[in-house]
Amino acid sequence: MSAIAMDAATLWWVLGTALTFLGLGVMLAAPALLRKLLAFNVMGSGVFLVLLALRPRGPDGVADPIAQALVLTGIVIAIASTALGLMLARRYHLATGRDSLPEDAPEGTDD
Amino acid sequence: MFLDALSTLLFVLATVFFCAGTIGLLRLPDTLCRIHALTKADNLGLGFAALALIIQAESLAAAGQIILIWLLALVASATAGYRVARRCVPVDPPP
Amino acid sequence: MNTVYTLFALVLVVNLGVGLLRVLRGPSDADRLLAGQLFASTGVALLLTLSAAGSLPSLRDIALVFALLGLLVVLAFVHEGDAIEGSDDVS
Amino acid sequence: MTEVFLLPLAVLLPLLMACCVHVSADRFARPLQWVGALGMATLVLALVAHDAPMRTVLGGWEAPLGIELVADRLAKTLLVFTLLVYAAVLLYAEGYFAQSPIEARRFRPLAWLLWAACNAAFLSDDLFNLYVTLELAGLTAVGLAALSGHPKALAAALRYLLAALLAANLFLLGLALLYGSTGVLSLRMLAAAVEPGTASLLAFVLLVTALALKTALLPLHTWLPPAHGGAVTPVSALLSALVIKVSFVILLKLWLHFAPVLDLVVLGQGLAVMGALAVVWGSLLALRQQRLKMLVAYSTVAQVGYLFLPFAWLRPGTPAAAVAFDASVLQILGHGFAKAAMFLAAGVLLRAAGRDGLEGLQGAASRQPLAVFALALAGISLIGLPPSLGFSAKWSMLQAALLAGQWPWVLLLLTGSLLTAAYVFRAIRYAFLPAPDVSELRPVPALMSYSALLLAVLAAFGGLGTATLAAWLEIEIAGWPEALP
Amino acid sequence: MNAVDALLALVLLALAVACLWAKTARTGSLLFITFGLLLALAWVRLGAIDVALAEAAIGAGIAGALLLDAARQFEHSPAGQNSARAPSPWPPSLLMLFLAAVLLYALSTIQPLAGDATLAVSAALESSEIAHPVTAVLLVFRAYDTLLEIAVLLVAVLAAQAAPSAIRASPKYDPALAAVVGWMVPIAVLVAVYLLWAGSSRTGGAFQAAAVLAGAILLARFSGQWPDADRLWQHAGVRVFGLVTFIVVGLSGAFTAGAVLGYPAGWTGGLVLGIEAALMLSIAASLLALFGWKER
Repeated sequence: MSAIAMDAATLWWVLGTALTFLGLGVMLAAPALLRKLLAFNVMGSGVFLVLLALRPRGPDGVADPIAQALVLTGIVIAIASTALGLMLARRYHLATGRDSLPEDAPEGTDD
Repeated sequence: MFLDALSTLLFVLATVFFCAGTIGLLRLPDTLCRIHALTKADNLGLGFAALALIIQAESLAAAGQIILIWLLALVASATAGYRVARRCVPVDPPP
Repeated sequence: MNTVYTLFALVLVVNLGVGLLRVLRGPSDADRLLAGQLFASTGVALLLTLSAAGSLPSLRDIALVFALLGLLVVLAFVHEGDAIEGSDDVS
Repeated sequence: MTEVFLLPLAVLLPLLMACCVHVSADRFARPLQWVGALGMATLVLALVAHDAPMRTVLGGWEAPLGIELVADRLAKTLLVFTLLVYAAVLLYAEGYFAQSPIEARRFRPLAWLLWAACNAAFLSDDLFNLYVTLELAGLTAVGLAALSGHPKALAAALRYLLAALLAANLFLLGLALLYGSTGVLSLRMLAAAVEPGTASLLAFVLLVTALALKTALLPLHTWLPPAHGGAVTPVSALLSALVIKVSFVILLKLWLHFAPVLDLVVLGQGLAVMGALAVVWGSLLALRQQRLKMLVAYSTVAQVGYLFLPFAWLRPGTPAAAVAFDASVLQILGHGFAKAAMFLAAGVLLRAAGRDGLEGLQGAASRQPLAVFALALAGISLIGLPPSLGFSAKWSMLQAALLAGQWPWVLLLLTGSLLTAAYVFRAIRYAFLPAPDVSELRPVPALMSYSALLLAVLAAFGGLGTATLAAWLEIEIAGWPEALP
Repeated sequence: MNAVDALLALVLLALAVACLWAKTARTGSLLFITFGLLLALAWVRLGAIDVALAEAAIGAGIAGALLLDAARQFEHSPAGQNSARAPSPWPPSLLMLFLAAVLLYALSTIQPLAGDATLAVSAALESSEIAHPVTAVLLVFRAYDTLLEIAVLLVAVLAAQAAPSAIRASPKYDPALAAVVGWMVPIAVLVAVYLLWAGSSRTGGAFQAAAVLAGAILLARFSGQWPDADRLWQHAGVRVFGLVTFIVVGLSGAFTAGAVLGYPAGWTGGLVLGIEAALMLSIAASLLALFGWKER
């Protein structure tokens, strides 16, 4: 494994990219609400990894403090959004018994 | 030097138990056995690792914190095993 | 001592990788939860080791949080009580 | 001393108000709201009275370290716009929620939080802070859209939330690229530090995509009609007048900062083409609606299209740029006032009729003349007849297109106006049909009609102030450096 | 250590795939928690220890509990309307691959500058009176972001309430569990206070502390203990307390320090700690409110 001559930062932003687009793809394609929210979080983690891994580290190996603060803020916002999404999804599930939104109706039809 | 050697020995023991736990988790046939293997082996592994690190700890407070962490992990693991077993065994009965 | 730390950390990560098989294979969610527990205790050991290797005392705090919140996840997984239709009361 | 206070207060005061109305009992919350609204009015007037552009360094830490608030003339115009919309909507909400105190209690704190989010977005000069304000506005809007708790509203809110989450991640990815390569977040400094190249262009495309999704530009608009059309009426007004403008204004700000350094000609044309398609497609969909609020909501899809047309001409160093900039601002104001007025008037008519179908409007002209008048005035602005704000916006777009030598746009503007006229008249025609049954009529507080009328008058006659506004805004675009080599 | 990183990254990737294509909502949630745990380790390897702590506490702990709690409800959805089936991977995945390739290319062209902001942080750390750089950024240099972020959390709570929430019954009392939880909860509260206090000099802070505190209260809830103490957290005043404190202190900065959200010289440490303590209480209460539980 150590034969892979890869810059440590590069490894992480490559992983970040992979997670971002895995998450994005599933978020767009999956019908179930909970899976969409999971995908949002995976995508978010990927974006955070890119954000942090791109910044050069300080002399003592500590990551850029501003980038850390941004990611921290992002994590809190992500959990707030996820929790709201879960709450709405659960409420919707209670009301209709569905765990996904109905397929998009043909546009402009009055439902 | 002696302490380093002792730490190394403890790390080796920890390795053995961690690996045993993991292999048990992988190879044992049903959930209940796996709970058994995991809760025992894992905590011993963590215990030996903790002991090794306590020897190397830079201060008394650090050593105390490591002990606390180990105790918490122990309790969490035991409770987890107990709850999971209670909840899940009827669902997944041993053959 | 640093070589020992590195080797032990490697062993732990390999353990994670092997444990991953159980996570992926299941078959029941209880098994996945157990494997998650393994990940948590391995993670604690890894954090403690890295903390000693890099003289980073803060990593012990993370290990502490791992140990504390591991139980929370287990309880969230197993606890009883079902959601019921609620009233519109706000505060 | 006051200057230190004014800009942060425009955000902090509504936040504080949200906390206060959340914890206080109903009988205190209502008077408290009016005290807060008066405070906001004083504040915004004081801000506008300062002629010079204002910059406040929060915490005393200048960029790149800290965050700065900037009140240029664009921001001041938008603060006034927000204040006016809020004045009307809060008045309207008093009447609308009179019979439903639980909904009122949910509405109040969220409405104030949304006000804070709008002002924060208009004033911020920091890319990450803009992300936070965008989230603040987005989540508030989701909560407002779900207010009634009806399954359809919940589904619409979920759709809205998922679009917002997607946009948030795309925005952050763009931000990560820009911050990764420059190490600064202040827009002013980013524009100076960014180097043209794949990374910066991709970053900008990601930011634009995220903002276009939040502004509901075709084909990313599908979340909008159910959310706007399905919400309770005061919320529909806030969502369509303000929330989509927040993301659009952020896009406009980014454009003003980055157009001089990045080559955005193709992107601008692309956005304008999508806008043109949105104008046509949105109007056609609006024509097919059977329910008044859905008609108004689909009309927003079309009107958002107009917002994006000026990007075709917003190029540094061209004579069309200044006119195009005026057109964007006029379209923001025109659509904001007109659409809010339309929703408010629609709410009055629907409540009177007790149902949502267009046929429920029959006879409304004689029973609810004020509301129908407001609907018609707002329609005039959407169609773009003089002297409305909508007319001025479209006239400026026409001028910009001709200045840039791109005359085919003229055809689009004419087509758009004709289609808009078609769906507006279709709605109003029903109001003048004889009423089938008078007994169904329910009473509606007159306050509601008056607040709709207030906004409709602003939309329909605001065009008279175009020259003043253009002169006042001139300085914002005059500072643009010359075109790229 | 490169091998450790590479292996960790591979395990993370595998977990993400497994999580996103899991058969049931509950499996997906469990895998996501495991993913979060390992992501925390990845943050450690990246040198972002503050992020790691937050990821462990919030990303894996609280988010995990939230997801599992929701997943249980979806398990019980009536047959026929369940769309838990895994998405078909092919049509969008080609597009995703293309986009990923574009992003990777763009990333590879970036030559990160040392960054004005990063340098500015180390230069200004002395005068900020806060020893830990991340805390200094969060509560001194970019305090405004943090303030708005707290507002976002409040919005989530209010919005979740606006969609009238599901209420669940209190769990059954289990004596064995109660005994364990009975001494874990006080320890967790102590740990929360410790993390809060540690924030001024090293990793820690209001969010991580609040997540641990919320975790402690959730533990008590899961074991059915201390219903009275739990009720206190559901008061609306607790949820806005942190934000109001932050705003009031921030505005007073205009008089005492000449700038809104500034702190008078010599007072920064104390005021920041006070704000963080208030924030901790409010964030914990908000996180709990997002679980949407109430007693019957």
